[in-house]
Amino acid sequence: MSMDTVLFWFLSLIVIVPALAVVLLSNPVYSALSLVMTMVGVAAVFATLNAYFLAGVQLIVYTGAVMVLFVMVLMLFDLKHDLQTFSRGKVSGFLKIAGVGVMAGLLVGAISLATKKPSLIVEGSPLANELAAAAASGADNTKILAENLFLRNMLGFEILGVLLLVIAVGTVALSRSKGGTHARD
Amino acid sequence: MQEISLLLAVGLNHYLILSAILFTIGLSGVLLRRNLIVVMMSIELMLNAVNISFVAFSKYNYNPEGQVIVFFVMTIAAAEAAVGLAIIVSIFKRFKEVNIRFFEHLKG
Amino acid sequence: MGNSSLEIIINLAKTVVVFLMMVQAVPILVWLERRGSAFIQNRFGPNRVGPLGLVQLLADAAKFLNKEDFVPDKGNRLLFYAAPVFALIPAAVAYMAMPMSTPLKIGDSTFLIQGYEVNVGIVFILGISAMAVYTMLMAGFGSSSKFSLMGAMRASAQVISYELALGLAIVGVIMMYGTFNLTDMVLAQQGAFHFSGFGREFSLSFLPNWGIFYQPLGAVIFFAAAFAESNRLPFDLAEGEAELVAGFHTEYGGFKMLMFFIGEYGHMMIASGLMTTFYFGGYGIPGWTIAEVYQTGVSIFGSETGGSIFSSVMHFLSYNVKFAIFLWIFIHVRWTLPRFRYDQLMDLGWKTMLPWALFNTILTATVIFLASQYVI
Amino acid sequence: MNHQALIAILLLAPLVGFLINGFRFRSQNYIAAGSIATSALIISFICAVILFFELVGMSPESRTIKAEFFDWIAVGNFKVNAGFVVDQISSIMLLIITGVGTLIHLFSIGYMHHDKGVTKYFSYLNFFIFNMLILVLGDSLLTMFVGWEGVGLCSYLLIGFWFSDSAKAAAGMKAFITNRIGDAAFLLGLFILFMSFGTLNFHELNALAPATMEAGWMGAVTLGTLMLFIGATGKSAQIPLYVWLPDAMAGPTPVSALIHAATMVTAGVYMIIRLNPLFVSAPNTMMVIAIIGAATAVMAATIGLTQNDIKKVLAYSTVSQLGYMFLAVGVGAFGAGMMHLMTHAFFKALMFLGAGSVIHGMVDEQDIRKMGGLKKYMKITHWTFVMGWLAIIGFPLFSGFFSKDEILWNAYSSPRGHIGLWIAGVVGAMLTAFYMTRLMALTFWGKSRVDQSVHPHESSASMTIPLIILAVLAAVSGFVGVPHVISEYLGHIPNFWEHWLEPVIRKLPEVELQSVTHSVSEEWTLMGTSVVLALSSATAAFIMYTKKLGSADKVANAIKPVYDLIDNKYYVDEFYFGAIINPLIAQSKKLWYYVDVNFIDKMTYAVTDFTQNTGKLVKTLQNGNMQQYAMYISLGLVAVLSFVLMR
Repeated sequence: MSMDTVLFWFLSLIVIVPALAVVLLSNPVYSALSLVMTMVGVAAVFATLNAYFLAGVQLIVYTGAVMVLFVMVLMLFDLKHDLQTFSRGKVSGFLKIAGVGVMAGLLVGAISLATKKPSLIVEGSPLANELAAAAASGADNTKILAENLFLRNMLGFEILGVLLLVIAVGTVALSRSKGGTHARD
Repeated sequence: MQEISLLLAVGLNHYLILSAILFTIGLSGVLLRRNLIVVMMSIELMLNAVNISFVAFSKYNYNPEGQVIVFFVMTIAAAEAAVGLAIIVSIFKRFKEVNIRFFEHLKG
Repeated sequence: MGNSSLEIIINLAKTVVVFLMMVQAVPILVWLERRGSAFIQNRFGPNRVGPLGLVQLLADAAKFLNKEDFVPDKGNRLLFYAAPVFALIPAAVAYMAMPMSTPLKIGDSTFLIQGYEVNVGIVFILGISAMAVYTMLMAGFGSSSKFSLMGAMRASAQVISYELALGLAIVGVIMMYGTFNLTDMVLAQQGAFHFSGFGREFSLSFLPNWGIFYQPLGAVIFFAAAFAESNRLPFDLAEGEAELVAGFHTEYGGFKMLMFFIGEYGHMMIASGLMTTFYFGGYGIPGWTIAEVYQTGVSIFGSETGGSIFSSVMHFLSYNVKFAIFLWIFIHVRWTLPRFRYDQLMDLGWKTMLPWALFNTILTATVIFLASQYVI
Repeated sequence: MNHQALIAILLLAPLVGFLINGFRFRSQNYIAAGSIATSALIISFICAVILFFELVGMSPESRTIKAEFFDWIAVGNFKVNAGFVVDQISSIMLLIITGVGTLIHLFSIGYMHHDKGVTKYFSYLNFFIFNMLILVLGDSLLTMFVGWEGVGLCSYLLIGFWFSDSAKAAAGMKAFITNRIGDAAFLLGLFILFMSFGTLNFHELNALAPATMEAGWMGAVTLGTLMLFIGATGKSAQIPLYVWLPDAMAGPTPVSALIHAATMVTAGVYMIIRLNPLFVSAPNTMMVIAIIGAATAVMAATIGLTQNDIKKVLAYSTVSQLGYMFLAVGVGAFGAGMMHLMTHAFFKALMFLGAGSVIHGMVDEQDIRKMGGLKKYMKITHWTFVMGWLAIIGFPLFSGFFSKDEILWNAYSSPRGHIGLWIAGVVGAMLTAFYMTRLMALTFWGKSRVDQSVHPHESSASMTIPLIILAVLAAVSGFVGVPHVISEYLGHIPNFWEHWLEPVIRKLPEVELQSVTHSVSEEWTLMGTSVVLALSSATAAFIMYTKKLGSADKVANAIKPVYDLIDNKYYVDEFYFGAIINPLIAQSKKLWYYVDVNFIDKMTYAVTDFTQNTGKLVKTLQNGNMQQYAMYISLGLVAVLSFVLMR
């Protein structure tokens, strides 16, 4: 049993148990903190997949910013009265649970069917050899990622920048109170 | 032997199944929870699930595009969270609750 | 982790040692802070228990352990207990990635003088230390106290805001060295001040090749943002005694309080360590390159192992001297500067430091590009 | 400056003027609107003059300037460029359009200054010029068709310019609908020609024109050209589609001068001249054109005798003169037709503007029975009008004399001419002389019958200056094409006109085959006959309407049935209504009441009811519950996944 195998099983536990907690716990603050745990676990999974930079970014962006926002908002709301945890409706509830269950089964089935074929792993990326070399030597592939991001996906990157600007402005517009920052709403 | 090798030899499908499980958990959260914020968190869960499969494909296919996509997904997820939370705050200000049924008012 | 079981065991033990080192530095720092503040503000510090009050800390520890361990009635017990634990972990985990000296080579085995090496060290440390926010939020929410919650809100907003400036300030360093790896950065700062660009070689023999000379603006921004990140004066709005009693740890006492203390000092240490590594040559000794130190060691002890040990010890000392200087600056600033008002804090973060950090990034990128493309 | 840029400026200047005025159409500043529009035209005119002299500088065979701006349509083999060509024919048209257009714009500043929609008016005028230039310059039938439709649109807009008056709006619609009939035929002609020749480019079409004459009626060339000619009858107001032009006088008078006398209505003639090699190959078409031209010339002239509206008289006169032009091109005298087009543009624009000046001076009075003796109030208008009058009745040495004489001579002498055509032409000329003299006499001469409340006055300088310039042109422009027989007595003035147009006009093949030559004396005889007859007719009219005022009524009573027939314009409108329009409306109503209401409406209602009911049903699915939407999505995902897996 190699180190990677142990890590994988451990990490899948770290990822899945808090994920279940997110959905099942009725206190949203616990849900949020469980989700943080999941995010950290996902970051670790990224690291086991040689995506060290992405693991760091996952930590910074998700746990450091997105989830902090969630937790802050939750704590600000401070929901005193009990909120119904799950939605009602016998037919739709059954449909939802059944749908999710069937889908889970189908997904797993699809994956196990598909991975039996070797065609799921394809060669042919222009940077494949570099990446393979990096993976083989255990070296960092951040540089390859950067080359891909800034040379081949420049347009997407720029569009994302514009999107972020729009989002920033839109969020400020959405959440500001009427009459400026210091006015009471 | 089959079971043991399944346990020991971790490969692409292990990661994919992990991703699928995470995705399904997130989906069930979206479908079933009433708290808007938890619904949004479940969406984040689904996005993370997809990210795992992207990175796994990236590693096993030696294709860096997968990681680039994950980078994009993260950015969009952050943006989505910001806007979504802003909307939720507005709804909370109006109804003093974040039950998802208040979102029905947005259908117009 | 290592090739042989011995190496694995030693490496595991090493992480424990580094963690303990960090924890044990805290009492010293507390003593230093109290003595220092006493000198700076002309008042009595610890001076009764033991020589120079050195044993005061032990007395304090005994007091902390014996104090009543109470929980607020309306509070959330789980979060209330979890918060101090989480205060400790991110700081410790992040600090362990800091390179403190040259690797120790004994026979075929190599031991790094750091908890573990991470390839994307900067990103790792930033990501881990970002998790410290949860501590404050958990503590604030779990206490079920208005002061705590407000303190937590302020703290988290402040940390998120300054993380931007901090990150952007580091981007300049990353672009300059072209790596995320902290050890590589330290190695890049060896020797005398020299660089090549515009088709020429520039060098100044009397200056060390430190990052501060390339990134002065970035260094200033980073240092200021690091103060804010570690919630210390002049940015300690989260626990401003005059306004919020003690901020997020108002309801804490005893050993849990101590853990918050350790966490806070841990962040200070991370900031000092990063400052040293990015801008002041890391464990490098000015005017004495690693190879020279190693050769000296070899000539003194007559063996390669001896040289390696000599090099590690010397560099460890060098690192700790720089590290201590920055820690002292942290303490000194705390007892000399007044606290910001909250809106001033936000203005400084968003309207002053962020634009300057952006400017620094753009400037660095432009200069690096021009230097590689054009010949003067 | 290269030619491409020149042509671009020439075309774009009116368009820019149109856009500027069009965007500020609420403005009532007539000076600004007028000066913008007029200066746009002046720019175009300068470009046209430069282009003309560029052509003059070239050798006669290569007098062509081409400009291609972009590929307009490219479908399979069918390719049309936005190409424009300036050659001998279109350069003359350019000068007429931009020159006369400029003068009329200038006139309009004075004429329209009290109108509320003056800016809109000028923007329409500029847009008209732009379309007319495209029509003239286009190097293919399709490009021409764009301009053809564009001028139709502008004509409609300007006829119905005072659309609050329902009669005027109806006149606009009449013009538009009548033109549609012609345009449909024009399009058919386009299709036929494209089918048989595979191109619509003028140059290529002319080159492909068969050398042998096509007999019969169903040949591609004959049918195509015939269809094109029907299109031309619509645009150029020939029998049977002339009815719109007299009604078009509802528009402002300068519009009548520009569009319905000088430029647009001559588009049909221009088109035929452009394609003259093709038309020459279809003798039957030529015959139809000549006969219809002659018939129109006579018929319109007779109607002109009885009209009392000053503009209506001029309108019928225009129809009649256009008939002459078609007569000319019908007998193969393309040069003469072109020349008459030019001289007519000058003198008819002059007379319309003069009429406008009179109307303006009489405060919108158009009935000539309420005028008379205006000579002493409007000296400039009168004398310029006299120039136009002399030109149109063919008084020797005035412009109309040369062109009309050339047409009549060709109608007789051309291998495709006939003595009957000549007689019709002469009768038309007599009638023209009569009604024009009547118009002059009733308007300017004799005793004043002006209402006491009206004080006639001379118009402002911006109106009289164009009149003077046009009067000079109307008087002397005929000298560009002096016939040989006359030039011998005038110091051998060379016939510029013939030399200019010679390379682009296809000679009738019969000319080379037949050896019949016409003697000089024959020409003199015919010329003398027509002039003497016209002048005596004019004298008779002068006497009838100035000296013996009652005599006209007596004559009318004596031939009462004929007079009534003519006075009612041969009942053509009534015929069209009775035979075509009313039955059409009745049938349409039947279709409406039975087919539309019972079948089509029910079908559409069924469709809408179905949609509505389905919508109501499906609406319940969209209840705003986000989680239900998510459920639909996931169920869909399940369905797709299971399909993929079970397949």
